[in-house]
Amino acid sequence: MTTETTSKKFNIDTVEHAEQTPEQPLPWAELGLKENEYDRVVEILGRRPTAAELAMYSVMWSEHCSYKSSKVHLRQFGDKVTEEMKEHLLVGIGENAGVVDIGDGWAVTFKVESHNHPSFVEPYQGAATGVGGIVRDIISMGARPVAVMDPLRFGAIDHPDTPRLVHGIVSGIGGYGNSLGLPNIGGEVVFDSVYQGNPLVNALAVGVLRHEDIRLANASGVGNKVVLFGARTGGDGIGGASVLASESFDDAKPSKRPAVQVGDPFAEKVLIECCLELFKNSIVEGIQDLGAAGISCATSELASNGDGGMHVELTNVLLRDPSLTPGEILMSESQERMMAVVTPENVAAFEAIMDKWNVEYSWLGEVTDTGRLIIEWDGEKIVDVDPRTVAHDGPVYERPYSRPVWLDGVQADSFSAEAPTDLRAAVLELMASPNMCSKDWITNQYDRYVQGNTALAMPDDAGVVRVDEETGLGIALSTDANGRYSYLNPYDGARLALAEAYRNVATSGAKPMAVTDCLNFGSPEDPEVMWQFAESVRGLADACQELGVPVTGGNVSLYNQTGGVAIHPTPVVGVLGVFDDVARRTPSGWREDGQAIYLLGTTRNELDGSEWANLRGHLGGQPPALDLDAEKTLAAILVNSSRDGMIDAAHDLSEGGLAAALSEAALRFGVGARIGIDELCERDGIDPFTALFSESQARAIVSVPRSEEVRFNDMCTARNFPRIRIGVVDAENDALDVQGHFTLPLAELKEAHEATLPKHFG
Amino acid sequence: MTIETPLIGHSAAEVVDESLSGVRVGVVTFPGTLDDRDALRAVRIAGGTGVQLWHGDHDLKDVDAVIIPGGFSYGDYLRAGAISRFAPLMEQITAAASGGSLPVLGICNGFQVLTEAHLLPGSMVKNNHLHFLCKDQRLLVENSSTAWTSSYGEGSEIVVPLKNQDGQFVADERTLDELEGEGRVVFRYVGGNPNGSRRDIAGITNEHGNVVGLMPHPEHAVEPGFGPDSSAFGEVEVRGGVDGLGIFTSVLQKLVNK
Amino acid sequence: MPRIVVDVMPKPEILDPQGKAIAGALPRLGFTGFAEVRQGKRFELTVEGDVTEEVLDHARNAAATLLSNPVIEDVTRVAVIEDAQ
Amino acid sequence: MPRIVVDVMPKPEILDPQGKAIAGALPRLGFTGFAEVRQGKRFELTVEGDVTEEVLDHARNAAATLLSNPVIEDVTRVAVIEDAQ
Ligand SMILES: Nc1ncnc2c1ncn2[C@@H]1O[C@H](COP(=O)(O)OP(=O)(O)O)[C@@H](O)[C@H]1O
Ligand SMILES: [Mg+2]
Repeated sequence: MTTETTSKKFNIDTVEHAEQTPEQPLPWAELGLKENEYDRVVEILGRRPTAAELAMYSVMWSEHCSYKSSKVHLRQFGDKVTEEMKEHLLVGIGENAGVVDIGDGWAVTFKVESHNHPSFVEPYQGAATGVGGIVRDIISMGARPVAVMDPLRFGAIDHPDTPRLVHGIVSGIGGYGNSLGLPNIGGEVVFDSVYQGNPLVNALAVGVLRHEDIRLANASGVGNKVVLFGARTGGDGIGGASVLASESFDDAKPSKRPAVQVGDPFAEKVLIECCLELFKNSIVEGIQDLGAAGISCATSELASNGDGGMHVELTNVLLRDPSLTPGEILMSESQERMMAVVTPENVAAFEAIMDKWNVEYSWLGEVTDTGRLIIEWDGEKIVDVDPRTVAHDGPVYERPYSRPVWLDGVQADSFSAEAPTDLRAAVLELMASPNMCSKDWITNQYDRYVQGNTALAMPDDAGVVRVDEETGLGIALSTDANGRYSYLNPYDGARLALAEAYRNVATSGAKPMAVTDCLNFGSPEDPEVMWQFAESVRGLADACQELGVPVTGGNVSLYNQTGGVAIHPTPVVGVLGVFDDVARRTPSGWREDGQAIYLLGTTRNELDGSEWANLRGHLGGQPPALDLDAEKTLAAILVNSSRDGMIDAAHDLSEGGLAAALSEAALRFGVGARIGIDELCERDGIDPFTALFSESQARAIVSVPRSEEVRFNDMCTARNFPRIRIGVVDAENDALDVQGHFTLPLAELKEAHEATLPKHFG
Repeated sequence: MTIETPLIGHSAAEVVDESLSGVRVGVVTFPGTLDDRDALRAVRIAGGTGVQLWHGDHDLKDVDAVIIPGGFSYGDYLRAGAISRFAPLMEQITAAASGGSLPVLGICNGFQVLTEAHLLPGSMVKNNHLHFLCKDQRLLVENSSTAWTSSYGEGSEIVVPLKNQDGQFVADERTLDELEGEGRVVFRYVGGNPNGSRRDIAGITNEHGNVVGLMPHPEHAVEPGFGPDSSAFGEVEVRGGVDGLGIFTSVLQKLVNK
Repeated sequence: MPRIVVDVMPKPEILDPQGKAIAGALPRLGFTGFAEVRQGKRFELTVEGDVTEEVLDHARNAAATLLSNPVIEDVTRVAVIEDAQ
Repeated sequence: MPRIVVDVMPKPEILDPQGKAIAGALPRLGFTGFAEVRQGKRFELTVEGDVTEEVLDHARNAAATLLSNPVIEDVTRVAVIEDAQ
C-alpha cells in the first residue's frame, strides 16, 4: 500500500485517491456488505468508495439500520391506516418516534426497541444502553421522557445461565432508568427455553411535549451550524479488530476496540436536561440522537431530511480514543451523544447551555444546499455522497418465505391431557409458575415513584402517568406478546398481542389510541422464519386497522437464533391510551367488602398454547380465537364504567385465565372473595377446570359497588355483551373461596406466588 | 416560550395551608438530581413557596429553608454525594446550617450529600442485599422536635416510599451511641430493616435539630392518587398515602411562627 | 493472616464513567495536573492458613471469573501481601 | 505517561456488603481457603508531565478529601507507578 501522506496520522483514503486507485481492494465483505450491495455502491458513486464511504454505506445498509428484509412488509402499517386513524397522529412512522395528540395542546411520543444481542453478551451494559438508546429517541422528538417499560424474555428459569442474565439485565435496566429519573411503569417477564441463547430485552420509553415543541431530524437552513454534543466518541460498537485495513496506523497498530458499550446514565440525564433547555429556548432547528451507525446515520439522515446537503470536518469530533480512524469515527456507536442544527445567531446561546450543564460539544460543519454530504479530514475530502443514497436508498429484499411444513402437525396436536382433579393444587401450581409468579423481585428494583406522576404501575394492567397536573390529563401504556401463540399461528399471535395490550389499557380505564411494536424474530434468511414475520406483520396491521389504532413506530430485531433454531416469533406490542383525568384510573384489585364481582365475556374450551398446557410441557393446537369486535365492546364498557364510576376494580383475563385473574385481583390489596363458577360452567358449557384455566379472549373481571349494579348491568345489556355475576368481595375472610371447589387462604397463595423468583435469583 | 413538561407549579392538588405561602423553601438541583420537581411540588402542596436553587450558584436567594432532594447526583459515581458536596452552593448551605439556624432537609441522595459534607454523622454504603429497592416503608418518628418533624406526634408512624441502592446507614459504635443518647435518631425502620442500616436508623438530625437527613422519600407521599397504597394513620384510597406531608408542613409552620 | 490482593481495572478502551466524573471534579477542587482518572476495584482476600499454590490458583481463578468481568475489565494483579499490621 | 495509584479500602470495623457477598460466593464456586474478602477501590491518576512533589501532594489531598470518605474508608496507598507499557 502506498503511504505518500507522511504528515498525516493515517493513510487517508481521499475521494481523489479513490478515483486514482479504482482497483484497490476494499474489505466490504468483512463489513457485512453483499457483493451486489457493494456493486450498487460503486454504481451510485461512479467510482469505488473511499474507506470512510464504505464504512458509512456498510453500517447504514445493515439489516439493523436499513430494515432491508422487513421493509416490504412493514409498509402495511402505513397502507392499512385510515384517515380516521390518522386523526390524532402528529408524526407518523419514519421519524425517531411517532407523536400522538392527546388533547389540550399536549402530545405524547413513545417507542419500543430491542437490545437483545448486546444483552446476552454483557447483560448489565447491554440492557442499560438499551434503555439509554430508546430514551434518546424520545428526547430527539423534542419531548421530556416521562417513563420507561421493559418487556423481557429469558431462557428456562432453572437453566444455569439464567441467573447471570436475569441479574445483569434487571440491574442494567434499573441502573440506567433509575439514574435517569424515569419511573418504570410496567413490562413483561417470560421464561421459556426458546430464549436460552437469545434473551429478549426490549425497552420502551414515552415522552411528553407541547405540540409546538415537536422537533424533527432534519438539517435545513443553508449556513446553519452542525454540532455534536454529549459524550466523546470512542471505539464502541466497531467491534474487535479494525477491518478498515487501508486506514490503519502508519507505524503502530490501532488500540483495541471495545467489544461492548458501557453506558453512562449520568451523562444521559444531563443530556436530557440540557436538550430540554435547548428546546425551551428554541435553540435547535433540527436534532438527531446518535444510536446505531453513529455519525454516519446522524449526518446522512439530517442532511437527506433537510435541504439535502451538509459539510463536515471530521477532525473536529472530540475523541475518547485518539487512535480512531475516520471510518471508525463515522461508524462508532458511542452512547450519550446527540447532533443538532443551530442557526449562527443561536451559537452563543447554545454554548451557554452546554457550559451550564458541563456538556462537551464540537462544531462539525454546516448545512448546504448542494445535495451532497461532504466530509473532510483535515481539509481533505473523504466522503462525497448524496446523503439519500446512504440513508434511504439502501437495499430492499423480497426474501422468500414459506409456511413451515411442520405447522400442520403442530396445529393438529391439541392439548388433551385430563383435567387435574385437585383444582386448589392446580391454582397454586399455576400462580407459582415462572411466568405467572409475582414479578416483585424484579419490579422492586425499579423506581416507580420518581417524577410524582405515576398513577398506576406494577402489578396493575397498565402503567398510568399524569401529563398535566392541572387537569389530570394522562396516559396509560401496556406491552404484551405471547410467543407460544405466535408459534402456533403467527397471524393470530400478533393480533392477540395487540388485543391483550389494548385490553390492558382499557382495563385501566384509558381509551386506546396508538401502537408501537418490537418484532423479535429469527433469521430472515430462513424462509420459514420469514413467513412467521410476514404473517405477524400482516396480522398486526390488520388488527390495528380493525381496532382503529395506528402503529406509530417500532423496531425489528432479526437473527434471534442459536444455530439453526429460532426463538418463538415474538411481536411485542405496546398500546398507548389516553385519560381525560388519571384520577379515575381503575386498579386491578378490589378492596370494598360486599362489592359484586362480574366476569365479562364468554369462556370457551381454549387451552391450546395456554400457561397450563405449558406447565404440562405441551405446545400445540391453535391459540384462542379472537373477536376484535368483542374486544372493542369490552374496552368501551371498561372505559365507560370507569368514567361513570360504576366499577372500583378491573383486571383483564389473559395468560392463566380466570384462575390467574382472581388470584391477582385478590392479592393486589390482600382482600379475599367468594366466587361461584357453576352458573358460568352451565352458561358456557364448560367444566370447572376449563372455566378457571382457559385463556379465551375478550374477558375481564370487575368489582361493582352494590349501588351501581343495576346501571352496570344495563350498560352491558345495551351493548349486548355477556356478563355474569361470579361472586362478592369478602374482606372478612382472607381467602379466595371458589365455592364447592376449594378455599385458598391468601397468605398461602401469596407465599406461593412470591417465592418463585427469590428462590431462583434471591 | 413553552411550558415546562410535565407541568409543574399548577397542580390541582389541594394546598394544605394557604397562610404558609410566605415561607420560601429552596430545592437544590445538582447534575443528576432527580426528585427536585417532586420536592418542589411537596413544598407547594404543603402551602409554601418553592424556590429552585442551582448547585453552581453562590446565592441562596433568601430562602428560609433548603431541601437537598433525591436522585443520583453525579451519577452516584465514586460515592453517593461525594462530588456534589463540593458544589459552590454547598458552602453557603453549610455556613448557614451549621450554626443551627437554616433548616436543611436531605432526602436520600440529599442525606448522602449531607453526610459527605459532614453536616450529619455517619455514611451510607450499599444495601446489604446489594440491590436497588423500591418499596413502601413504615417508619417510626422518634424525634418530633426537629425543624422537619414537629407536625408529627412523638412516636407516630408513617408510610413513605423507600428507593435506593446505597441506603445502608453506617457509623461507628460511639457515634451510634451518641446519636441514640442525644435523641438524634429521627426516623427508624419499622416492620423489618430493608437494607441493613445500623440499629434500623432511617434518618437522623444534627445537634441543633435544624439539619435532618433521611433515606426514604416523604415527597412521594404528599398527593392523593400518587403516593403509597397505605398510610400508618388508617385506610386510604388507592395510592392515597400522604404521610410524608407532615415533614413539609413542619418546617413551614415553624418558620411562619418564627 | 496473609492476604491476597486482586486489582481489577476497566479495560483501557472501555468508557469509565466514574473515572470521567472524578477527572471532571478534580480541577474544580484545585487538584490539577492529571490527564485522566480511571476507577477500578481492589479486593483483599484474607487467607485461612498458608498461601499454598492451590490457594493462589483459587485466587487467580476467582479473579478471572467472579471478581472481574472479562468483557469490560482486566485483572491487573493477583499478589500476596504479607503485612505486619 | 506516569500514573499515581490510590488504594482505598473500607475500614475494618465497617461492614462491607460487597466483600461479604463475594466471601459467600467463593466457596459455592469451589474457591476455598479464604476467611474474609473486602472490596475497595483503586484509582489510577494519569499525570500530565512529570510527577512533581506538587502533583503528588495534589494526589494525596484528593485521596484524603474526594477519593475517600474517612468515616467509612481508609486510604491505604498513594504511590507512583511507572510502567513500561
Ligand atoms: N420487566 C418488567 N418491568 C416492569 N414491570 C413488569 C415487568 N414484568 C412484569 N411487569 C408488571 O407486572 C404486572 C404483571 O405482568 P403481566 O402478568 O405480564 O401483566 P398482564 O398479563 O396484565 O400483561 C404488570 O403490571 C406488568 O407491567
Ligand atoms: Mg393484564
